[in-house]
Amino acid sequence: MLAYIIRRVGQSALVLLIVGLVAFSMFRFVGDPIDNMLGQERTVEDIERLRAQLGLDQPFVVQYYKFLEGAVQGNFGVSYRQGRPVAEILLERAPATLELAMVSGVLAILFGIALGVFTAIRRDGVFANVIMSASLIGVSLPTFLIGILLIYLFSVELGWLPSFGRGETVDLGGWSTGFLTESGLKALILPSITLGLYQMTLIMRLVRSEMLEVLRQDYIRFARARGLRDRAVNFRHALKNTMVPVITVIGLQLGAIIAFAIITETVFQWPGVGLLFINAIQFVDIPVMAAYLMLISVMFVGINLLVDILYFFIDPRLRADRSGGH
Amino acid sequence: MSDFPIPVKPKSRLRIALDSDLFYTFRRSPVAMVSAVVVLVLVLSAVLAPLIAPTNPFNPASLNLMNGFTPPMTPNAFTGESFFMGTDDQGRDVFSTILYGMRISLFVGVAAVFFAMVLGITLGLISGYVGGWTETIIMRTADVQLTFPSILVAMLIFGIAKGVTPVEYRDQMAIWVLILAIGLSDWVQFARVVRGATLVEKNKEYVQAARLIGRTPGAIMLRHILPNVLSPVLVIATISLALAIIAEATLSFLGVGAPPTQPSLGTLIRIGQGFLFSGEWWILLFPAVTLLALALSVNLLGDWLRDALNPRLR
Amino acid sequence: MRRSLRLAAILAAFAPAVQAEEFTWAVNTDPQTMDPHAVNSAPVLGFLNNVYEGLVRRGKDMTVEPALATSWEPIGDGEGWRFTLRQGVMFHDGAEFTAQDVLFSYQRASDEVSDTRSWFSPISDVVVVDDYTVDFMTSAPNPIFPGSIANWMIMDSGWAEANNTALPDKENGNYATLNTNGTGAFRVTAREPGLRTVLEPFEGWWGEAEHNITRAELTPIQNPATALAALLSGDVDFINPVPIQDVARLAENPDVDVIQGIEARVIMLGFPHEAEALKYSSETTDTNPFADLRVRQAVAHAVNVPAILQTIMRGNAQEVSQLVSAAMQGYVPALAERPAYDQDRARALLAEAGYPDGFSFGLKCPNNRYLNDEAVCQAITGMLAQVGITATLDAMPVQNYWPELRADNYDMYLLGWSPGTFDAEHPIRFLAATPNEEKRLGSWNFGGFSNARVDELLPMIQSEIDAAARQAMIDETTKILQDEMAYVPMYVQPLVWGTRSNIELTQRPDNFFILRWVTVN
Amino acid sequence: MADPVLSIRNLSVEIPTRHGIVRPVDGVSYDIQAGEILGIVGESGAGKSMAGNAVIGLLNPPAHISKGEIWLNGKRIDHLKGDAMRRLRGKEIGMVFQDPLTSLNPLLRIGDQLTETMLTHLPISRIEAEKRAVAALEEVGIPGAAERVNSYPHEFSGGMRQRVVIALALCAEPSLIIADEPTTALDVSVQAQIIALLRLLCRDRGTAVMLITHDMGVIAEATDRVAVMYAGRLAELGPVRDVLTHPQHPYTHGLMASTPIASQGKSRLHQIPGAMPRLDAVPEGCAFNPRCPHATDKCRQAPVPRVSNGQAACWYPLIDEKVI
Repeated sequence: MLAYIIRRVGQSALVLLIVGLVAFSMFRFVGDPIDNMLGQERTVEDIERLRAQLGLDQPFVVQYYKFLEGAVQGNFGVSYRQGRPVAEILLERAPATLELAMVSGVLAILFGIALGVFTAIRRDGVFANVIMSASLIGVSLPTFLIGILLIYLFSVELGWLPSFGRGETVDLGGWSTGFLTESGLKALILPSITLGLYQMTLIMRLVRSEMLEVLRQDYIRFARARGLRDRAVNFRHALKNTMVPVITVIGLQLGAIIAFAIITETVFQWPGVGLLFINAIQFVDIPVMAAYLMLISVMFVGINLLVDILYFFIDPRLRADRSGGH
Repeated sequence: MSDFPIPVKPKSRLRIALDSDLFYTFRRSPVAMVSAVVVLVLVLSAVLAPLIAPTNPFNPASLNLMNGFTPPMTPNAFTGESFFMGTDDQGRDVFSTILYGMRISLFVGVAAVFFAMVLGITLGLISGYVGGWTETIIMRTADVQLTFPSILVAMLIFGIAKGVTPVEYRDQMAIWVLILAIGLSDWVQFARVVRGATLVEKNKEYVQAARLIGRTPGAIMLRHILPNVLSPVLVIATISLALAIIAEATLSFLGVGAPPTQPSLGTLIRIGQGFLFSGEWWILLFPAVTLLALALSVNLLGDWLRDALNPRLR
Repeated sequence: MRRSLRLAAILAAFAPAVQAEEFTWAVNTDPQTMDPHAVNSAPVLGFLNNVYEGLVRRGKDMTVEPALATSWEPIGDGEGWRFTLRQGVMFHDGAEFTAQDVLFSYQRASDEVSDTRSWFSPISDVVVVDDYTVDFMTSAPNPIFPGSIANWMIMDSGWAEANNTALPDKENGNYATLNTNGTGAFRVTAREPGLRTVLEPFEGWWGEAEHNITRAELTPIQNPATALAALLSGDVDFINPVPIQDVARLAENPDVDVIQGIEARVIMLGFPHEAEALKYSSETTDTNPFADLRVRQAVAHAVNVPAILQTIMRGNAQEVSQLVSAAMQGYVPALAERPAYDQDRARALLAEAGYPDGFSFGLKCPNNRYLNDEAVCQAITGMLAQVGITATLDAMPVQNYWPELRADNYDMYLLGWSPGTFDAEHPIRFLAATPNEEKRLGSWNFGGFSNARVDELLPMIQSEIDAAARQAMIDETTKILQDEMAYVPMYVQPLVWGTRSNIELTQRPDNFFILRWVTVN
Repeated sequence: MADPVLSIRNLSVEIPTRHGIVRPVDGVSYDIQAGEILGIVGESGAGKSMAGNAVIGLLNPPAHISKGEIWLNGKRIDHLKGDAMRRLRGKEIGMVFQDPLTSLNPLLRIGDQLTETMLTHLPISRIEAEKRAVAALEEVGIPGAAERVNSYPHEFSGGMRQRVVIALALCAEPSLIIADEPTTALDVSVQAQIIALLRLLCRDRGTAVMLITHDMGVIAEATDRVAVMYAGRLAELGPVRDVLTHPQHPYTHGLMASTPIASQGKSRLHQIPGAMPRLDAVPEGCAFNPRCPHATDKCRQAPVPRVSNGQAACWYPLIDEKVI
């Protein structure tokens, strides 16, 4: 298992390097940060001077190397836009995104699994079929539109929930949390629904189909033939087996939640890293973009690794080949 | 299970389904039938847009700005013209724009899914059949791909393509880049399913037999293995189509979608959401409802198809 | 509304406390730094105007009025300007304001690394006469100098040196990037970049407070629909800008007021005057039709500006015929007329120029810089197509836009210009003068428009003290630019703010939001 | 004779399909006595498993019992639903499936699978159940049972797993075991052991066994009586020796002749011409008539009589005809 993890970590590091390289090659096309850093009355000379100062006149491979050099030491450079160390900015913004992702993730997983199990067990029930069809509405509209419609309904028309931001936050040793204030919790509702809806639908449908697959397995029939109670059959036997493939996808979805937070955060002005990234694109804040992409990759890779390790606990067979299709 | 085993090549699941049960279950599922009708109507009206649409919104010369913001079925205050679904900020007939926009959305969606499908099937077949290093490389690439959220992949590709395409082609390029971006972020699941199925199929007797009589790997993959993986692929393709259409809309919200001179449904929604509070509801509502109807019907069809093509679940 | 209810409850509980008036406002761009000399951009300078002050400031009608200087007068025959400083002014940290701070701020703001140094290019020397008198010597007579430094903000020399921020550092940031110490009516009590900035009134301010704010909070909200929702739901008290299309609806809403004005920014079309050939034409690849005055005139006649204003701008903008709006100094009322919208005329001009069947070309446009910029370009594309010249529109985010223009990747482009000095000389210097790196002229004249007489007039305008003579020269320049159709100015961008109806405030045409003019009722 | 443990009377199972109603079990009757092993034999699709599933109440919808009665220990159970039926399963009726590799939940320790079954049905404590689990494993011949209770299914070989499955089926001491092809998925060498084990355990406890198989060898070795099914109907029912050596139904006869064990020494195996009809196209009269060398018009028209013990469902039973 240790060898396996080491190999995975090695692969992950490679993935990170590639992601970083690709990302860096992209930055040249996002635009030129210089115009955003200089005012209307700049001269061409100013532009060239600043460009040289930032090292933007060098080939991107060199820029990438310098970035890596710094990143290894935990130094992601200084934001062009804010003039502050990127690591500091990211740390400041991360709690907002992580809390949002966590709430949406938990909502998506809880409701996804519950509804998935329900629709699988009551496969032919009218209510289950209504849920199945209705759930598709959530994935048939773009997220940003759902967010805007939610704001329109619950903030503007009904005035129940705040239209943007995180509300009041409490600082817990560098981690600003919105969980401890009423306004913070209220502010979480709309964004987490917006963000979690898609993932919930996905998880629900996946759980349902995996569960149906499991329910027709011999060992489920055998469990029934032994007269086990439905609850035991469905949850102790079927759900546990269902979770094996589902966990991979959930792991990936958690990463996707953080990535999709870009859109939700833009719509709700949620002060997280996704919003930071979108702003960074707008202002071609290369150090921030690079660090964000690395952060996302690290998270993804970490989640994947975690999922792999989780397998060892869930599935005693320690199957060597889990990468096959579901 | 067969008590008296006779070594016959099993018919592909797809074939069997088409022969016997598919149409039957279709007829029995009102949801599937309604969805199919909706999809058919929408696709037809998109394809026939030049014949149906009252105006060609992609021809800037035909637009009259003074027609802008005309409410549905109400004569414009300046020009006196009236439009079935009103007009947008450029004076474009919303109905025509939706028809033409749906063309772009569908084209992008279908082409992206087709691209992802071809790529995914090819790589999946190869990695499943050949194995070894080839497999490792392909599946690790897939992992890397999965490591990266699809919208970021798409934004990345969009950025790069925008940079490397000669400026004069950028306008036409946008759509092809969208196809490439969505397709590339989507091939992995095809590859995984096909690889998994290939691993199972390649050890079956009929494939062994085909190999023994000297069929080339290519022929075996195409003639024997491929037909057996087609039904899950078809299901994934259908659902991917809906996802691709939505993905295109999302990308256009982030400013990397179809250009506003040739708007897709997603671009129309992005433009329309700016008018949500200003009272010009029709600019948002009609494209949004069209997108919802299209994506929902395709999704429902995919859903039904999955159940219908999976004989084990029936 | 909920806010005020809650407030009422608090007030009831803590009566008879001083009436607390909290004010929250949202803008689309967060000021990227708190350093008044690091970045010369409207969001930064506009915000810092509430915190820092200059020697002079602009009033509600943009007139130059005393601030940290109580008076100023020319020295000799245009050798410079003498400023008499206000006494008894304190910085937020309690330090006293003296001429040393002025000198220090001059050195800081005019340093090579400062983004504001171009303001001081006419200055040859700064002399501290006594603690409350400073002389600014100019290399040539400079009549508009006092007005041109209204946004030059004075920083405390002791504070800056103590905090190791004697010079701005745009790339790496320093203490002044996040912290402030001005003399203004408000001081920053919390700063979270990109999230919120909290201001509280400065008790020791020298002026008379017109506002009744006890605490103010600035939040950036990028998505226009979200900002609008925040205003409508009462989560914020003020937003800038209001999407132009929402003006009419908001005006009907009793809880919300819309404040409209004319911004200083003129939106115009630019041409590749110097290009050999078109870059994005499918057939006209060996010549540049826009080099022909008649083609440029045809464009001016083909664009239906009234229609753009009527629909896209919803009647909230004004036509303009010059590079500055009517509110600016040096505007020429006699030349107010725009080329009429006349498709036949445009076609005739094109035919005359040898393009009876038109031609195709590429139009570059930003899509996140000016109000509805992309929609305007789309409309222009249609209008031009109607007279036979078909544009391929390439709209892009502004971060890609300027590099494209600098690389001459356009056949026609959209540009907005807001004169920082509120004077007609400004666009002449940046947009009309022949580009000259050394003299720092024409640095935004992407198309390379060049006219010998304009180049000759510019230094004269810059140094002419006599207002009438100066205006005559501006008149002449304006006439040349119109005759030559150097640009096609179209309209002045509207300025639309939205507030809750219990807020009273004053809108300044430079789109600066001045907190000390706000009253919460 | 004592009352049978299981008594099936005229049982029919129907499945509505688009081609009309098919009847995979059609008017079948048989009894099983305590301690008796009844073999059910037939081709796939003959309805053997479906009958077993009907008894234990695990028919997959839309399949359902359309007619007939099932009596277990004197109680009628065919109409029982939901929880009432569930209580019988495992407690009164145990079941062994074909493939031991897939019958056990891969994620649960076998000890847990045993105890949960016992705790569901028997009024015993967890500790007692754990003790009994070890005993149950010992009983089915798992070496080192005390440790192996904590093992996962994948840690056992196929034969061992089938022993575990048998232990599971028997652990709540049911009076009837339905063994559905219990040896088909096993190596030949293991098959005999499993059959012997099943036989031994059931004899000891007096458990009735319904042994469903297509393997004549298993029938010959393990069963007391045998029921031959064809196209959902009972073709012949009788003591195993009689049926094997003196098949009365031409189908049984053909089946014997095509089985290597039953036709030992013969150089060529016999083949019955044609194939069993699809269930949606069962011919009128005797279902076997198109393939029967002796068929007459009567066979083609009149439904054949139902069989009881020692009879064949045939108008012209073969009397004393030796297997070819």
